[in-house]
Amino acid sequence: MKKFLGVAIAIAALMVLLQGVEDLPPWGDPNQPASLHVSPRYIEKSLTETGVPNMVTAVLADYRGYDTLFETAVIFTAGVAVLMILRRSAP
Amino acid sequence: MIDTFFTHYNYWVFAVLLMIGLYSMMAKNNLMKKLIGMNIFQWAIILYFISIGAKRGAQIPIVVGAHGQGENLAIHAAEYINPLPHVLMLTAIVVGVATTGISLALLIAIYKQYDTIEEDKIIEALKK
Amino acid sequence: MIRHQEDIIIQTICRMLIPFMQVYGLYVLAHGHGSPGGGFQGGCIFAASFILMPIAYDLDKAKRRFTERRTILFCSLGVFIYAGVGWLCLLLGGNFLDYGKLSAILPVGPVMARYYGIAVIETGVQITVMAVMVSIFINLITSGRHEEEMRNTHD
Amino acid sequence: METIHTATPLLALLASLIGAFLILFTGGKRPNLREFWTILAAVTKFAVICSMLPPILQGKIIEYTVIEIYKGITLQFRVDTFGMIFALLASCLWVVVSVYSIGYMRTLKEHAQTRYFFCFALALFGATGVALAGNVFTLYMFYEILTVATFPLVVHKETPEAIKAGRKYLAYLLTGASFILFSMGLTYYLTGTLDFAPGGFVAGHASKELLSLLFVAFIIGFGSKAAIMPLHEWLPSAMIAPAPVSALLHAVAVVKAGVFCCLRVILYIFGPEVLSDLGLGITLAFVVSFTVIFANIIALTQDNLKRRLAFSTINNLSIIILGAALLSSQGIKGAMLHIPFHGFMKITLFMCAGAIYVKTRLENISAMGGIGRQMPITMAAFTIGAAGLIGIPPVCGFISKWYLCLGTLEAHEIIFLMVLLASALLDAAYFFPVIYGAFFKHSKGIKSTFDEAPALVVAPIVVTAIGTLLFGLFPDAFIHFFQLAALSAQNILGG
Amino acid sequence: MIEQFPVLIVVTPLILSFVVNVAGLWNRRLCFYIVVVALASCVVFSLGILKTVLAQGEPIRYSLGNWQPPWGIEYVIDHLNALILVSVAIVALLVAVYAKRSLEQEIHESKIPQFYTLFLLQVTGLLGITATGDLFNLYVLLEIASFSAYAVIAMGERGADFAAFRYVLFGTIGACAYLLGTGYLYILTGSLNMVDVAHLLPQSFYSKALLVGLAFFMVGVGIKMGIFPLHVWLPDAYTLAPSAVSALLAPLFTKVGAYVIIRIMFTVFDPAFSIDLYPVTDIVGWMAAIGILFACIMALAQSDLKRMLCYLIVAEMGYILIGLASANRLGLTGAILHIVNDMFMMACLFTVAGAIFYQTGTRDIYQFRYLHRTMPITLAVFVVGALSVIGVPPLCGFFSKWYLLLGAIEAKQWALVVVLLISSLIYAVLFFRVIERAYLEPREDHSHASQKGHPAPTLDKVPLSMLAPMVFIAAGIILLGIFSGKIIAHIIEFAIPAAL
Repeated sequence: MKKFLGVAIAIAALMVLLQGVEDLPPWGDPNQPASLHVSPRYIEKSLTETGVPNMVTAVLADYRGYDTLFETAVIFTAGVAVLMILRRSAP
Repeated sequence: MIDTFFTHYNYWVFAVLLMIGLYSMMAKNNLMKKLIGMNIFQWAIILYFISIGAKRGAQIPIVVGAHGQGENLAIHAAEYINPLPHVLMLTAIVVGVATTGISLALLIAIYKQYDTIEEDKIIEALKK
Repeated sequence: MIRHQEDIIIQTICRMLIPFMQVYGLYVLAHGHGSPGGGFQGGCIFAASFILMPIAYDLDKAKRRFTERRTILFCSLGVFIYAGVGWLCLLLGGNFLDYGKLSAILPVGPVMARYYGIAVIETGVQITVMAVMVSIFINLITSGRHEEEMRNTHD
Repeated sequence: METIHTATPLLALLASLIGAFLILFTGGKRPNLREFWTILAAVTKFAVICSMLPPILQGKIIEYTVIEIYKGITLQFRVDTFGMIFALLASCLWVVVSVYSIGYMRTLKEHAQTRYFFCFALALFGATGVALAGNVFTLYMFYEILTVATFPLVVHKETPEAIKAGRKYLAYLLTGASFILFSMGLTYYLTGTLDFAPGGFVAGHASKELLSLLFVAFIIGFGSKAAIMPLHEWLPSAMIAPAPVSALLHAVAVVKAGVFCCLRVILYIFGPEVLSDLGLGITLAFVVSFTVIFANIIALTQDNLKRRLAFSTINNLSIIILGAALLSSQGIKGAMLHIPFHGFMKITLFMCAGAIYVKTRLENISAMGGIGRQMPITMAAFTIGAAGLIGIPPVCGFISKWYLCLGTLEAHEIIFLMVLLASALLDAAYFFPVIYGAFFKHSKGIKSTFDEAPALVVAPIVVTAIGTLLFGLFPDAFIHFFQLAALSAQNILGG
Repeated sequence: MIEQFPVLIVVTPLILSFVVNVAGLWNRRLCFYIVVVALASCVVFSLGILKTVLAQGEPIRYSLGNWQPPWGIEYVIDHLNALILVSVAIVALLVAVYAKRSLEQEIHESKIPQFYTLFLLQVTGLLGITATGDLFNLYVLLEIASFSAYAVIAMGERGADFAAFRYVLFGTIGACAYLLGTGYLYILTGSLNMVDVAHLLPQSFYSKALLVGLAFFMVGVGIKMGIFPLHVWLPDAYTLAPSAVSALLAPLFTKVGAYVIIRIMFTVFDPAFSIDLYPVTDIVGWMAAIGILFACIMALAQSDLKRMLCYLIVAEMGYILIGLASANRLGLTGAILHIVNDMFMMACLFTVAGAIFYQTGTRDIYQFRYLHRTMPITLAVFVVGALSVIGVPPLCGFFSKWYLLLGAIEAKQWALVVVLLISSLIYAVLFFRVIERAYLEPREDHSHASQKGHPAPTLDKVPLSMLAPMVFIAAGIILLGIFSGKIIAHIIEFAIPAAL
């Protein structure tokens, strides 16, 4: 029963997903909006603006550094969470 | 839908993976399998994002041999793939790892309490 | 629970391996600017070296190097460094995380100030990632009961 | 007519609100201080409201806007002649009832007296708010406060029946409240305002059908409190409450508030023109006249005195609405007069019933034979009140009923005249047995020697009984009910 | 300094959470005070922000790292965020004070520092979600909030860890769905900044992909806020969690989710899309109607006070959705007002549930007899909250309900009107059931019944640090009710998108 339900929902959701597919740009298309709107600045300017050749690092740690701060906070949260869930002090 | 398959197959792959994950999260009885399904689910999305970043005929987003003094060489956006999805996915990966860590911890706690990670058994145990 | 078994091969290999792994972790961190790499990757590699220790030897040996207090301390320290840099930029009159302002205290221009700022925060990230990975690992394998585990490994 | 902006209405409300909390914080440790607060609050309130009387009588309007909630919706008090009638009635009778209930509660050593007095003051707060409200929104707010504050009083005895009665009370009144909420929202959506206007303000804002729907929703909502059949069920079962509470429920605050709101709807939201266009006035009149007759017939069958009085209340409330529904000036005047007059008479009767209970623990009429010899004062008062309800001059009930009858004639609806007369006959039919039995029968357990209830209980009864007589002889005495009613009728039909 | 408040309000609790974690190693008693300091400063910052927004009348835009949007991340704080920020900060502070003693009873004291760390991270996440103007940043903050929620919920009574695990599964689906929605918007517009996206979207309004993206957003946030068909995890998780935790999560997390939905429907996708182009609002409305009725009936079936309240949350979420569904100024006013009111009402009720559990050790409403003798203040607070939820004026719950009603009427959604009225009746049944049990003592004879076996009337034995926040919250409910007019006129009026 549960399995059939699972299959049904999965298929339905798959259909929904695939509905949208043909409106999305084809794979590797250099002219898709994602590659044209924001990212060019990262690619062209990051070296001159931050001096970091590795654009990923530049974007990660500088343009979107705030995300990364919270990303680190996520790791920290996970550490504390595991400590809190599992840690039993000595009897 | 089908005619666009060969130009859009990355979306198909991600969608199928996503649904595999979803199915195993819903239908499996073993919490560990649910957890694995959850991971598949996350990684499908990561795959999707990475595939956004792809650009035909472009290289990885690292300027070669320009360490420090890159002000004077010209860079064209078309030559490098889009770094933003990679950045986002670094975050998403970290989040995924954290989720896995927490849910493993919970699994251990559950196992220590009920001596099983089969969902129905646990629910029975909770009933009484 | 980890049985305490003597295996000369594994122990020797690990003794040789661990320092190199740690150096490599530092390299990945330091070279994150010019090549794939950075705090997260470096941190994971670094953590792996510590994780090898309880695998090869036993837990308390690892714990002696990496006590829980120290773990918690490092967890917080890393993120604190990161956020602290942000605060520093704030105090130097810029927006939060505006590394450019660091040029006021660093002997370089704003662009290179960003370069070094990134380096600093990557270090912070590395510390946190390493500490958290180790602590999660230790808590998972001992399911949170370090002391008993260590007692078991003694006898 | 000119408008005075002053905070006096707010003061009148705060009097009882602050009083309530003083009572609460004083608590059961110091009962005397607590009841002092009650009396003080009651008297202050009455004084404040009386102070507003002269300008009102000169045709002015006292207005005070507390805060604007939204465009066109304000928390606003607007004291006009009609509101004044109800405000005066409530505050004046509160003084009497609080004296009475002190005597009653103390003699019976009731439990949770602090809660009782607290909720009593809170209920009065709500009732006065209803009286002074300047628009439907404010009206609804205080209406709800009144509803909730009365619940603890209804369940005061905390016996299973009491709790059941309380549930019934809430079920009926909250359902009604949601009807009101709906129709209020609809009104605001249609007209964009909620302020009362003599002669109504909805005219021409919507189609006939929608207006009729609105009217029905309103009447169902407020009718649940005014105990129009078939929404009356909660009232008789609420009789389980202590006598002063029944007095409050019936004579002073609750059901009167319901009727008051119905009249507000009929006369100040819709107005005679709209209603006569829609032909709803006569329809409503027929509905309520059914209640008038039927309630009295049921009353005949009741042996429990308080239940019988309850049905008589239902009958009188419907008579009031009937008078308003006739949409004729005399009818409106009569209806507005009947609100305070019926209040006085009915409170007398209930306090008599309470006094009998305090003294002899009797509730059934059949067991009260000869009570008149034991408690002559009480039963004399009872007789006066009953006579008034039947409509025998010179008791005040006669006046209001007279104008109601004139109203039917003015509206050329002889059938309703018949209804009124029939109901008067039925009144007689169920009141005289009580009086007759009280004076000329004998039943065991009743002493034939003089043995009255405590003074604190009897004194209020005497006061109200005399009041009924006075209002019958001089309907415009002291607080000018007559003039107020005449003025408001004139505003509605003239304005 | 005041122009730095938007970031300070988020970063201060973050940094202090690390400090708490370390300070816990040396001195556990210190943690609590650090938390209070952090949250108090948050309140100050939020008030400052609100003041600035009201003063300048247009959104504050704070670009982090001084990178202009859309390249950098920016905080956009308009009247809506400011309002939510203030209320989140205030409720969080009150609950933190409340939490101290109830934790000492329910959580092993060696875990207190970690708990406070997670508590602060939770608040950080919620405040960040409210403040940020960047879709992906919102995702990260959402995850922080969720993680801390998972961990603290797992600290609850028996079965909490399993509930937490299910929460992890559902929450991850939700977060991933949200991320996917972000991905769809990103691939269609190439931007992650909400304002920027909102500008770019209209060119692709007619693509099916966008609709799929919106669906994913809805599902994702819907799971996090526990909208009806996706609420499965909520009752267990919030019931079994420690009372302080549910007192923090239940009011805040779900409401912030509601805020996110409003953001997405009316800021990112502009109203033209969500209302005219596709029947999004109608679907939402029907979900809400069914959800409310379902949740009300489920709540009626519960005997555990906390679980009943949990179903109440689901219903309240439905209320907010009704406001969105009616899709006009009045309805949206109601929705926004209800978010704020509901924070306070739920905080009130859950803290009361916690306090009763603290003193009597039970949450079963059939055991509440004679409670008014032993904890009068708590019950008074409960009555205020209950009446407000039922919608008795002049308490705040009535006003939001009133605007929702007006909105539904104006939108001619008669079904929603009926649901609103019926549900408030069911609420009345729900709460008077409890109030009756707590206040009335069935007795045979009315007069001065025998006092034997009844506890003597006393004041609450609940510590002051728990009572005071409850009383403050109750006062807040009353004040919100009285001043709702001002709040609407000065804040919410500007918070509603002009297109409506």
